[in-house]
Amino acid sequence: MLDKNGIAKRIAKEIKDGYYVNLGIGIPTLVANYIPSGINIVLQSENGLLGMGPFPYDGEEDADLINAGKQTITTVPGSSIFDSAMSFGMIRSQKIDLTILGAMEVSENGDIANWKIPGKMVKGMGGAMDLVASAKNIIVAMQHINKAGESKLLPSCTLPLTGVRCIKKVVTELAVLDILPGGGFKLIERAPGVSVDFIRASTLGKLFSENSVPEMNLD
Amino acid sequence: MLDKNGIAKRIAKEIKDGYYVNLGIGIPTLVANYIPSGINIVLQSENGLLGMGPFPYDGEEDADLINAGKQTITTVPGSSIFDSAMSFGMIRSQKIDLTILGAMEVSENGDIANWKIPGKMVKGMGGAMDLVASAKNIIVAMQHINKAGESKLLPSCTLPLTGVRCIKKVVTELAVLDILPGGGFKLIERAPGVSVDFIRASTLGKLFSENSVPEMNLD
Amino acid sequence: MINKVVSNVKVAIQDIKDGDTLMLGGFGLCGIPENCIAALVEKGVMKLTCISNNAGVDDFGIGLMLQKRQVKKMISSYVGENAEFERQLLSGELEVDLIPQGTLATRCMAAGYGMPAIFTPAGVGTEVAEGKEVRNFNGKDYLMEYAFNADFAIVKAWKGDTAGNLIYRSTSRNFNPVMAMAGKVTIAEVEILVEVGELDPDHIHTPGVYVHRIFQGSNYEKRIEQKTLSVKS
Amino acid sequence: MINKVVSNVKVAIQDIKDGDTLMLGGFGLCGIPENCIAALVEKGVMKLTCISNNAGVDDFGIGLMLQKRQVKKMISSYVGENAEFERQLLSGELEVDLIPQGTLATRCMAAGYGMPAIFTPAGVGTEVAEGKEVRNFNGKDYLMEYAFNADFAIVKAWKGDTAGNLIYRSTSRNFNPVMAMAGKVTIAEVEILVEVGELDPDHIHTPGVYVHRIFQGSNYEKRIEQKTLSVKS
Repeated sequence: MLDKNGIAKRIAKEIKDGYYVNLGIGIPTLVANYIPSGINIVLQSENGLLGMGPFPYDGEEDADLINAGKQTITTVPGSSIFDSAMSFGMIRSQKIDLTILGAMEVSENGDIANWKIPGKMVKGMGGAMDLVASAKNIIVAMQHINKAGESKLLPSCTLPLTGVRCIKKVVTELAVLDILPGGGFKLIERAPGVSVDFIRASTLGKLFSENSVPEMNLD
Repeated sequence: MLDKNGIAKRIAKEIKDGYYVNLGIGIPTLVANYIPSGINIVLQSENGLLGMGPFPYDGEEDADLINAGKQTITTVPGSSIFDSAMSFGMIRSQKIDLTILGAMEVSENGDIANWKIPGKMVKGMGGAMDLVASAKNIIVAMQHINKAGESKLLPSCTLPLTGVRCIKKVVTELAVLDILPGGGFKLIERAPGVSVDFIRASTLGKLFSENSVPEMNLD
Repeated sequence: MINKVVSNVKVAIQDIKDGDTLMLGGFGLCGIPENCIAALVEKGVMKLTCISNNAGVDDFGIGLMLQKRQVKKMISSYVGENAEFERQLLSGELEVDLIPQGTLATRCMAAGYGMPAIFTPAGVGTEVAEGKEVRNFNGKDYLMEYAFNADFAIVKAWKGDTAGNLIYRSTSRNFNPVMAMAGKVTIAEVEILVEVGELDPDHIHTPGVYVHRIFQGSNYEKRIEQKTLSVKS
Repeated sequence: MINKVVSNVKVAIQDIKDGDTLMLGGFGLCGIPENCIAALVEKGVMKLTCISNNAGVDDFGIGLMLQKRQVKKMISSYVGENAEFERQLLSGELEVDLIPQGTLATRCMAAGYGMPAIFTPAGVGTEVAEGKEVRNFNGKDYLMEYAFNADFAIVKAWKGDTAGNLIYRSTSRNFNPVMAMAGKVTIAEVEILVEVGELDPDHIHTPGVYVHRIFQGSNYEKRIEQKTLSVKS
């Protein structure tokens, strides 16, 4: 079973040279720490930055330079700043190659819910609805099971949707799963030491798998 | 009867302190020479400039700095440069207080034709259609009579339209005329030495006038 | 050039009245018009509709206006990090319209660009789409969303000149330029106010034509919401 | 950062083929991609659809492509100052779609901003409106106009860096930024190509994400169409 950094590490393998990538808040942010060497990518932050760098050293933080999670950050050489309209313009026109975000629920047909729990939580969708409606390639990074022990991979979402039929891949502490074009989770890889049966028992949505499912390679 | 500079001089009196103004090609360009002193205005050029200044001195022209008529120009302190989308954005959102442009024909209900003579001339509308469809206040500067001796102030335009019901005022070598909200040209001022009868005979569209029509004051 | 300078923040906001709709620039606490918010709190103008990506934190930004119950309705994309906000929302004191962040930005831009409506795929198939026109272009569904209509846009820039030209610094730019274009009246507060001619025309983000009033702000706190640091190894 | 540099103009345009749709930046002869136009003429690619505000003059700019009959269709707002253009148009050799300048700019922007269509009042009630959807918002009629779909956008900037970030100079900016955003493939030629880190992130007009190929141009003529001067008194 993977920890958060393990999930981030596995997702980092999906990133190809030359990608522009938008990382959501939470586990997705950690992905930046595991970009393979020799791979040049650019991180977009939807508050208006291409070329996000690491967090600043103490004393070098700048209140005017934050990411979409409101964290102090730095820029890398070759970065550019733009306004919110252009930022979502480039998102809608699919200039961002890969979006990685968290979720509360994902359904077997690729729907995602991650912005609202009626009566309990009303933080808002931020840029998530724009991202999932526009991105060519969206990977969800999340726990397979919620704190109440229930599967987050469902036949259909029970929470208000963020987007429909948009998720292509889910990476959890247990597995890597593709969403099949016709619906259903296809088990691609198991986390080290996790059995197919355990993954099946943890997945409420339709699950397809080959006879033999490889373990993830995290090196 | 006024010459081109006279028309420009009369139109300049319509410009109020604090106006952003777009000047078309031809007579409208001359208006810039007659802005009353003590009046602060800003000239917009729709190719992407606010704060157009006079033509440059010889040797100081810059191929990268032109107006919408492709003439070499200068900028004044406080000018700003923007792209064509923003330029027409500010035109459509009515940030430009006054547009002055030429015309081939104006109709008594405020239609204007100035971009095409079927079978003869196909230069295109440039920014004129955007300007007339958007501007709050549009003044036409033109000759009352065309080269063939025909009135250019008509019951309805015979040439392809640039815009409908958009012109508020026409200044010609003979007169200043308002377009009435219900239709018709209202004679406001006569050019020095020009009679109401002569103006009436030169205007094919419906013409309204008071018993006494003042002469223009060009000082 | 046309001079847009007003003497201070009180003059700048003097005609904002109860029931007005305000756009307020900023993302989180970054690039917010601190001086105008403080003056609005002092003035005590009520029943405001605020269009702003976020609602500040409990004791800073728009949170200060929420504490004094000045806001009738918030139109935002993300309103976490604010307990008083959540209390007013759950008790029904505060109306909230949550909309996607790109939709928020583009509805501002639409107003500034004279476009009455725009199409976006954001929210198709979700509760955001309820009651909205859906239209298919090239096989993909889009929602039609309307341009905002705001009485005042209140923005914060880094530098500005007396003609109202604005330059923003780093990611404090965010919503400020699109809101500056969108207000019936646009009020800009700047950290540094200079004479015309001191800013490079090629590097102006908001041309002065969009700005009705500008003033030199003071005492910027520029609070950091999430101070995250790298550790020197 | 992702390196977008190609070695020269021939490599930059190598996959442009007969029948493609090209956007070409510039207003009149100001800010046109001189190097790319020369290379397209040399390459002799035919049956092009060109989206460009103007069509150059007889012996410069897109006029050079017209002389070699490389253009099947022009989509422009103003095409005066070009006798060969007029001859081809009147003889029926050249298709021409004349559209309002703001519509042209906004249809480019729409493509770059992922908006399938926009609304504009320009052309309502004129022959430009023929066959188009008219829609009334708040008592005013607007035409619905579609985003452009171009195989290549070819732009000219003043400075660029290896990551494809672009800065334009003065009014040579014009259509270049909106076209740069709109091409399926965007090719940028620049007068000065620098390393990443040499351009101020706050002053980049076109972020590199929109640019697929960049190269250092050479021998810019920058011809002036109307040299108008003030006389020293």
